[in-house]
Amino acid sequence: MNTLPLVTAIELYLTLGIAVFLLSLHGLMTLHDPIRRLIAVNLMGAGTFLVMVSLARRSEVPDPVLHALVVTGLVVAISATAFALRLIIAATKADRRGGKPEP
Amino acid sequence: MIWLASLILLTALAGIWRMTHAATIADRLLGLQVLSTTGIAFLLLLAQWQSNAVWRDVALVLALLAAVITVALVQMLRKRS
Amino acid sequence: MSPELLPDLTLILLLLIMAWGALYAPQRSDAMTLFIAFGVVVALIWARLDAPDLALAEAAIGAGLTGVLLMHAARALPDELHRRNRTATYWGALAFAVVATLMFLAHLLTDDSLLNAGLLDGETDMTPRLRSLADATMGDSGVEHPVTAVLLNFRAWDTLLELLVLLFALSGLRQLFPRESAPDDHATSRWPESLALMAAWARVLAPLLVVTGGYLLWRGSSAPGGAFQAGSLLAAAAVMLRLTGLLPPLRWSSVWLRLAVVAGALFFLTVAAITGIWGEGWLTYPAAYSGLLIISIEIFATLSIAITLSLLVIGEWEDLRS
Amino acid sequence: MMAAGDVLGSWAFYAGWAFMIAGCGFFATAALGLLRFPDLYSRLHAVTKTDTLGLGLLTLGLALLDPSWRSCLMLLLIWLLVMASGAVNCQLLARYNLEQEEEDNHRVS
Repeated sequence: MNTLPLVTAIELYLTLGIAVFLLSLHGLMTLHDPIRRLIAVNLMGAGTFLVMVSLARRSEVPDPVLHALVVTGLVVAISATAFALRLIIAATKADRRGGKPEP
Repeated sequence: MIWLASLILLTALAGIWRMTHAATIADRLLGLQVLSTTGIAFLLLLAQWQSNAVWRDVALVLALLAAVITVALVQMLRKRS
Repeated sequence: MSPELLPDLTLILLLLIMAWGALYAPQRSDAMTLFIAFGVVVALIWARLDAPDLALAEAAIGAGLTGVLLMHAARALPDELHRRNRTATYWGALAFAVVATLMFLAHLLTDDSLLNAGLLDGETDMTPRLRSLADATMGDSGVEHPVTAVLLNFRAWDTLLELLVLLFALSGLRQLFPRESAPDDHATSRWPESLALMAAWARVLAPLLVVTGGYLLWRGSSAPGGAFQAGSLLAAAAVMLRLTGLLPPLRWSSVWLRLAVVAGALFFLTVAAITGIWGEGWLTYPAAYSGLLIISIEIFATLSIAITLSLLVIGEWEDLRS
Repeated sequence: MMAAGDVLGSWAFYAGWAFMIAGCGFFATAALGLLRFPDLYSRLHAVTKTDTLGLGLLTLGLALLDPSWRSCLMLLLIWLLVMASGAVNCQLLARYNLEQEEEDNHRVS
């Protein structure tokens, strides 16, 4: 009673991860607003993490190596997001000050 | 237990509907709050169901962060002038 | 289909709606709120997938700090730079995701080679072997919880690089601020006067966050939790206090702040150097001190992670350049 | 669960389940209120009921099912936290909305 029905739920989450990845990949390619693009990149990361964690869940005791990798991935994701946001702000300010606005 | 958990998650769907069909920003934050409350309830049920106390810790962290984020977002969104 | 799958299916539906909304919601603030909600649902999914460390980290980072980060940046930007989302893109996205996922599923179900290679059976391919290796040597690592042991001992390099990534992001961030303060920078960095209720509530909440962070750090050696989760809770407390005006600007000019930012990486490198020169090799802890060393590294790492994260999230000119 | 004698054990078991089901009922009503109520303030009213009563009944039921002191303490802490945070958030959101409306009126007139 206490365990996940192993195969099916994990396959579901695996597919979900791939679907989220693809959806946000499409978003990344088609969206224009920089913040939305950044959100799309973050969602792609989340999709990847979903695939990794559902792969880790295949064995009865989840795989600590993959979990640790995903924790590292979270750190990298938030650092990159913070840096990218500042870049966006700096670029917008430069546009407003002198450079021509983007077409 | 599983039916209760599913019912609670279905409540979250209402929260989502409110978030996507919101008239004001406050409505959206309200939907977020409903979602986190249901998340906490789900985690507590999961802790009992799988008899694993760690989900209660996760629920506590979620409750703390839900409180923080409403304060932070309200403060950030207030009068932008 | 068994009823066991019902919560999973609901979670999946929720997550797909969130992802959709976070990408294509008509307004940007909608998209950001839905992205925060996405973090909450992902934390629940980690709970379903038996990954408590990730659930803790995601609840603190994904559902908390990332949202504040996005909102904070969006304040400094004009409302929306481009508005060119036509309905056609929605259908395109839907068709793309559905077709590609179905193709993957078909591949998974028809191609026996994946199943034969043990992709879905577990225990037959490489990663579980890594895991059993980790389990087998864990007795020597000085802590009891496998994820912490992996993070701090077997993959010590990785944790060190994690601290360094945070440091690099912070120093990159500093470069993006001008040396001299522009007059309009001050205007964006000042928060409105906080409501009395808000300040009082922040005063209650902050000690709770700190205590919970300490609790996660303390139990990190024997159960899920650890430096990163604890650090992000502390960062959340700092961010909240800063926003409600209860904490003064952090001031990069203060030596203590800079020391706190580099403390984790510095201590880790010192330990690495000492074990490299006088011990058995880089980051091979002597068995007798292993537990103690790991705990002290965790404490310093927590401090650094907390300060760096809060600077990353709400750092302004006066925090980072003055 | 049955440690304190069969009668007490089964009593706590049934009561716990009853409380939990009642709590989930409150969650459902909150969802209904969220969907059907016309304006923000009445929706806030509906949601705050979930935070206090719904989660309260749920935690009470869970505490009856698992009466070890540690889990009870944790449940109590979470419930108090969510209740306080729900009350404060309700106030904050209402005030924020009032502020925005005032500002909008100001801008229009």
